[in-house]
Amino acid sequence: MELTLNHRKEGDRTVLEVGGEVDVYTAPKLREKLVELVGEGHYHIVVDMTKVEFLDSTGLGVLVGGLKRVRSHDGNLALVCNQERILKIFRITGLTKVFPIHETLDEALQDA
Amino acid sequence: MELTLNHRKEGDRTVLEVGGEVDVYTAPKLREKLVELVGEGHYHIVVDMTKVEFLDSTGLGVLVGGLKRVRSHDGNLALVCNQERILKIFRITGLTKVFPIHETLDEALQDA
Amino acid sequence: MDLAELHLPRSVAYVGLARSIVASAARLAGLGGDRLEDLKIAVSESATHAVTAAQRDAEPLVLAFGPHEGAFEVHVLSPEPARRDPAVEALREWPDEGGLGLTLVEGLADAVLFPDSAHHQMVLRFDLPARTDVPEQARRSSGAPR
Amino acid sequence: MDLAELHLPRSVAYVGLARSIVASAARLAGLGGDRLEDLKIAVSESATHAVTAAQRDAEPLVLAFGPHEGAFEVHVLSPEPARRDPAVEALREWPDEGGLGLTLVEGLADAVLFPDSAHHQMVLRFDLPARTDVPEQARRSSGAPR
Ligand SMILES: Nc1ncnc2c1ncn2[C@@H]1O[C@H](COP(=O)(O)OP(=O)(O)O)[C@@H](O)[C@H]1O
Ligand SMILES: Nc1ncnc2c1ncn2[C@@H]1O[C@H](COP(=O)(O)OP(=O)(O)O)[C@@H](O)[C@H]1O
Repeated sequence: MELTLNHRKEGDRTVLEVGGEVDVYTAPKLREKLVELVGEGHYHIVVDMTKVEFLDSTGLGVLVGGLKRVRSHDGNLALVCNQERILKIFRITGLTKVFPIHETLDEALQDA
Repeated sequence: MELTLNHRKEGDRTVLEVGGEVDVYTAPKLREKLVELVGEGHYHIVVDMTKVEFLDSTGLGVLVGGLKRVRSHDGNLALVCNQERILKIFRITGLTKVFPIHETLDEALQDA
Repeated sequence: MDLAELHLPRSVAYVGLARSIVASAARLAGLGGDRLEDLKIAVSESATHAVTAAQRDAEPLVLAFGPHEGAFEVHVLSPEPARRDPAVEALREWPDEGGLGLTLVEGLADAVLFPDSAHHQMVLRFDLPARTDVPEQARRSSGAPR
Repeated sequence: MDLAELHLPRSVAYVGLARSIVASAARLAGLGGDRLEDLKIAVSESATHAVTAAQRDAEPLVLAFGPHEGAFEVHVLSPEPARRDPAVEALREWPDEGGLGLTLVEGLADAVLFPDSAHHQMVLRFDLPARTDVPEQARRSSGAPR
């Protein structure tokens, strides 16, 4: 399963839809995308992980990197995730305290 | 998936229901069962393969052996099979000409 | 050609694992539906042959597999392919039915190659659908990365 | 303990194949549902570590796996586990985030063992459901036949 990446503007936010498998082989593409978005001035990012089928620590590391990047511009990075098996790895690693995680995209967009 | 074997009388026929995977590891159990049935005087056997999930040449060999056994007692051995992927291996090996093969158990039991 | 290799104890108990593992790699490489069933049977035949033809069960059964030149390939090293183990032969009840295994393999695979003339190795090839139909990473992650 | 062994080119492109093959063997051994997802992540972490920590990519990545003493075990040989490859280290953007991989493996597996004191080998254990729940042949054909 290939990694798919699609982004669009929603008001003042940028929604990055991630699909497929994020591992050591595909994560560099996700990192490049986040670097590119921040470079273009997208500092308020919502990463929609509804269609992610696999995520391990390499992917977590890239998301943490994205968060640090937007924060250095006073931005923020929120996640949309409704899959228990993926939420679980955020919990185990303590990253639920680092990222705002929402069940739906609507909820993430309504969050101030 | 374990091999499952169940037999019952239906009029003058004996129906042997085979389920699961028939390969070099499980085929000896099928052979023993056929030897046992013929030893007990079951010479008119219908092997119902509707629930077979895998069959290779080792299983084919055991069925051919069963056929020879019942024939040496003037009996017969018919097959019930409605799965294309299994019919295919009977066709490739030319065994469709050796076994009467029926789509349903009813059809097999009605066959003279 | 960077193939994955599976080493299994040379026992009939592992033939089921062999076909199921090779099938899961083939699925990742883009082989689908009926062709996966064909592959499972062909792998089962080759692995059965390699296991039962072995004189010694000390050496593992080795299967190498992966996409190569437009097909999913499975390489099976078969010890002692020409001669029959008398012990195995003695177990056969129907010697005149021999040849079913090779007939099936040849009927199910798109190509069967014997790269060395002594027939010690058998290569099964299953054509993969055109590249555009296959998710890119699936192809790469199940075999040759380029 | 007759484990199956998977040998893969030591490349990040094969980590996906590694986790999917080990998961298909674990499924045959009776591991189900969520535990298969846990296993996939843990295997991915170990394989990633073994691949990226390697100084030379000549030697293959080797995973050994199968049921053993009530659990599905995955053995991963990790070259150079203690020292970090400076080249790999230089690629890290967030050195302070290190340790996520091992945290995940320890959180997801039922047990993580380091049989040799130098930590060159890692064994992940995933408890299998009680034997009565598991089809007999599935268990045998995915690992130790007895
Ligand atoms: N994987 C293989 N590699 C090399 N030779 C093979 C292989 N499979 C079968 N053969 C050869 O083909 C012949 C027929 O084998 P096979 O079809 O398995 O017969 P049978 O159905 O009697 O077991 C044998 O001489 C065998 O040595
Ligand atoms: N499979 C493994 N075998 C042995 N040591 C490991 C393994 N995985 C991680 N380690 C060790 O645990 C420490 C943390 O590794 P890891 O959790 O992968 O860190 P990071 O998230 O920074 O990549 C490192 O010192 C590494 O060498």
